[in-house]
Amino acid sequence: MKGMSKIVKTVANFVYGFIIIFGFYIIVHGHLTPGGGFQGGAVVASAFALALVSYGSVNSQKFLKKDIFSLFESFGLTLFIVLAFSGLGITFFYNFLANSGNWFGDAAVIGTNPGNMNTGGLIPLMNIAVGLEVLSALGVIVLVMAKGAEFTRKKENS
Amino acid sequence: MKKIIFAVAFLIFASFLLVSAINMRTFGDPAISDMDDYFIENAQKETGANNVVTSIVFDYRGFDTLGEATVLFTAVVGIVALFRGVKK
Amino acid sequence: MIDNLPYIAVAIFIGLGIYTLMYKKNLIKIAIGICLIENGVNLFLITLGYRKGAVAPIYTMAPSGQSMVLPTPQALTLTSIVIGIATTALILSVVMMIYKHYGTLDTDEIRRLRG
Amino acid sequence: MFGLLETGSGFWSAIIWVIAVLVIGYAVVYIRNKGEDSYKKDSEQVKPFISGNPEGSKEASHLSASHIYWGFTEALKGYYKPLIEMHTGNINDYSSWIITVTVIVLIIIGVS
Amino acid sequence: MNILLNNSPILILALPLLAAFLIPLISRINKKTVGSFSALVLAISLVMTIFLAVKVITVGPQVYVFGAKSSGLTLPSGLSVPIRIMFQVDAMGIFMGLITATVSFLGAIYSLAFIKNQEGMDKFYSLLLLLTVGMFGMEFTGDLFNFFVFLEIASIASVALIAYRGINAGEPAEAGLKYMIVSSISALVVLFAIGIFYGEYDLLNIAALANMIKYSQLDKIALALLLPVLAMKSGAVPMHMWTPDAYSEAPAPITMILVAASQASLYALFRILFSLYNVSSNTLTAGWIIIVFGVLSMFIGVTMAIVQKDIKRLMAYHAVSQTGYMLLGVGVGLAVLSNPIALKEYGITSLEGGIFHIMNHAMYKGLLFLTAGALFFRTGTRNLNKMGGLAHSMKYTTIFFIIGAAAIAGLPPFNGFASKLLIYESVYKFNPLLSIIAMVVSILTLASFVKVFHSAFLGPKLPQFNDVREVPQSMVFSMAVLSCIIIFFGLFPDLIVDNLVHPAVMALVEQVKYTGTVLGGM
Repeated sequence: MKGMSKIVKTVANFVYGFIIIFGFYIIVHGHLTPGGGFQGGAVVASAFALALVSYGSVNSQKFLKKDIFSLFESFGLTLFIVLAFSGLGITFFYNFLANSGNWFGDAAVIGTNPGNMNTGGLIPLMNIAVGLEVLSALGVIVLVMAKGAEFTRKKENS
Repeated sequence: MKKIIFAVAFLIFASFLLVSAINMRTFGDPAISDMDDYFIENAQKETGANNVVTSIVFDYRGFDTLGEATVLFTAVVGIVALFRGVKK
Repeated sequence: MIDNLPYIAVAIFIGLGIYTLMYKKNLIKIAIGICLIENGVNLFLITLGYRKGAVAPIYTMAPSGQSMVLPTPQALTLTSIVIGIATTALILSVVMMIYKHYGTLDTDEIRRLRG
Repeated sequence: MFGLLETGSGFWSAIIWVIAVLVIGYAVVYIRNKGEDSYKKDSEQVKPFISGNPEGSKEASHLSASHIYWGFTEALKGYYKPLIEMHTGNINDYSSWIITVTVIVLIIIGVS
Repeated sequence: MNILLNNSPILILALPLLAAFLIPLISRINKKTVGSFSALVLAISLVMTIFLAVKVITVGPQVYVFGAKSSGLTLPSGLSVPIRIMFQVDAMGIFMGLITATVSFLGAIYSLAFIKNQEGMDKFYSLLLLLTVGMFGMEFTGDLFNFFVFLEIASIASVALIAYRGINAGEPAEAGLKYMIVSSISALVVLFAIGIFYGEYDLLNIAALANMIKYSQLDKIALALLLPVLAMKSGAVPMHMWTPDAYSEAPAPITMILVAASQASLYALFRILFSLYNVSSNTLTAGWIIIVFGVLSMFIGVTMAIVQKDIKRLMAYHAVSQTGYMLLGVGVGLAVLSNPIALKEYGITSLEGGIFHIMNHAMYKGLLFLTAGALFFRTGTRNLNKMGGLAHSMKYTTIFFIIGAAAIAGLPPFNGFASKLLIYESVYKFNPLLSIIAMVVSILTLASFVKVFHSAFLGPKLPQFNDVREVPQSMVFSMAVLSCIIIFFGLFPDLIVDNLVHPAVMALVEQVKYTGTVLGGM
């Protein structure tokens, strides 16, 4: 599809970064505040959708590459399942980092507390893995369907 | 003939939905909540995460989350395989 | 009656979705019907988990000493929402493929496989 | 015995069945060999006799799939016509059948 | 080695999953190795399934709790309900798991030649692995919501595989869309029923639910919602219309795996009826509903099959009619479940017949679909009117087709006869008319396969098929393995029935054993 007007492109340039930053904020604070990998990944993917709509599928191919996205998707999923495998000494999906004193290993204060970033064990890592997977998966879906929409438009015009 | 049967079936189903919705247990006070009370009390201690929903999603029911990510991956692979070779 | 308004909303969602599936002839509308049923089911799950006057089950800056809503339905709904996204995306892309080959979206004409 | 399947009323053993088939087949072949030997290969005897007409070519005599069991389907036309009309490849009908059967099962289980 | 054995229930499923995630990365390095890689992974998972089967049959049901401090810790201290997802593999689950592992491994081997050097081959194998994972999950899981998730994985993967050739032709996309719509409806209804259970008991574990269930009004509604949609997923008349479309348009190895996927839904139906609602529900009514589904499927399926011209469509209608046999056998067993004398007299036997028929059907129907795929691979058509005289040039395929057709028609000494005999004799004691209908359907099945054999293989060699050769080795290999399994099952049915089928039936009938593995107190 063709790009939209200059106003739209300017505003898109302006908010693009902010949306992505906000999405990653949601991803990394998934174990403290509402949100998590899926929600944050969806927010980031919405930024890609904005860029796609405002610049058009042909122009946006320059900076949104489908192969890169699918690579990230496989990487995120593999990281997720490897984290799940890593507890296999005890059981699959065993959260061996929680309350262990290592990374993300602090014990959370029971009851209402302002929240400590360094808690949760495997949960923040899994949040990041799932966030990567979701944002790249939704990006791939948007890109491929936008590319596939070309022939339907051709058929409509003819 | 067929259309009449389908219409009757649809009307019966819709009325059944409404009736059962009215006769459902009252909104807002779950009768039994053993499992969820366990989560609310012990999630912070066991997983160290403040967000109980996240600790359920990634720890207690983490396997569901793996399946869910797999569903998304499956859909993406299917869409890419469906649109393979489409020239833009 | 008025207490069960969310359940009635669920019933209306699912009924409308099934009506769309049974009587609408456009494939895009059928995809919308699937989404309607799915939203009804998600609303049903969330409704089951509500407790009167309770707060979200997150301890960060939570008002202390208040009861919390059941957290499991929220996790289940999150899962089913993502599954719904995947399903809808696949349905729409298959519909695009069908439009490419058949040149129509009418279910009365998309029936080369029958008998 | 090995290979013996109890079926509640009696038993079934494939081994015994195979042995029986072999024995009977041998008996049949034996009896057949005792028949008269005036039968000659590639002579006029083996030609099919189609009331004196010449035999058609093999390609022409091959029956294609849609003609097999023509009489069967013709005799059961009253049964097949509504059945094939039922299979409209229409997606709305697929969903409608599911809802209809669900309603029937709901009523049956509800009243029972 | 020990860690492998302890974690085998999850590794069977997690290794193909990991392989499916890695395949996009591998295909960047080398596209050619993808097929053999997935076949290798599926072979590993088949071997582990066999080990797990030996363990389950000898030791007893296996439980695997995800994320607990030990894999057997179903109940945390001081709590009466399980809170984590768990796999619960008993004799019935591992029986289905063996079918799934065998069929998917052979399908991958067959695909090596069938899907050779096509664009998007890596996607194909990735989806095949994911479909296998979904089926394994449906069969092993002990958690209702987890079952829903795996049901969605299996249906989405099978839709993508059915529509795999949709870029070239319209019909595969149409079949994929139809299957997608019906499976989405069924999955959503299943989720609604799960919500009903959750709202009533605040539980998601099947065993704990089976312990608590009291067949109230909401439980009746949930049963009435679950029963038809799962029967639809397994292709019961009058909700079978998706079956011919999907089976005929999918690639042949995928069709063979789709048969096993529909049987996974059938397994879920039996699990719901036997393990969740056992005698607490009104088993006579539920049993008669299943029997009616079965008889309709048998008769309408076979009569529709006789008039078909597309070979895979004909076989798909036969798949519907064979599903009817399983439903009939298990339905009779369910109807007499609350009546110990009748259960002991013929109920167990009819359950054995129905369950044994599942495995036999997976084997011979897979073989028949593979032969149909071989014909399509060489001739390029599925229309029986255009075929003829192929026995001259495709000898192995002809032999395999004869074996499969004899097995599906229930000719001794093949395996179809053994299970059908069990069904006939036990159902005759329940209701003679049903048994007579089953025999008539078997005769019609033979008739329609005689038609296929005559019009595809017999006759003079047609000029347009002069250059038709035998199919490559890998396709012949998978068909040969299936034929050997069929002949072995046919010659020694008692080994399978005594060692695999009878424990599976007992695992279904004895609800206490199922709940006891989770809640203790066996």
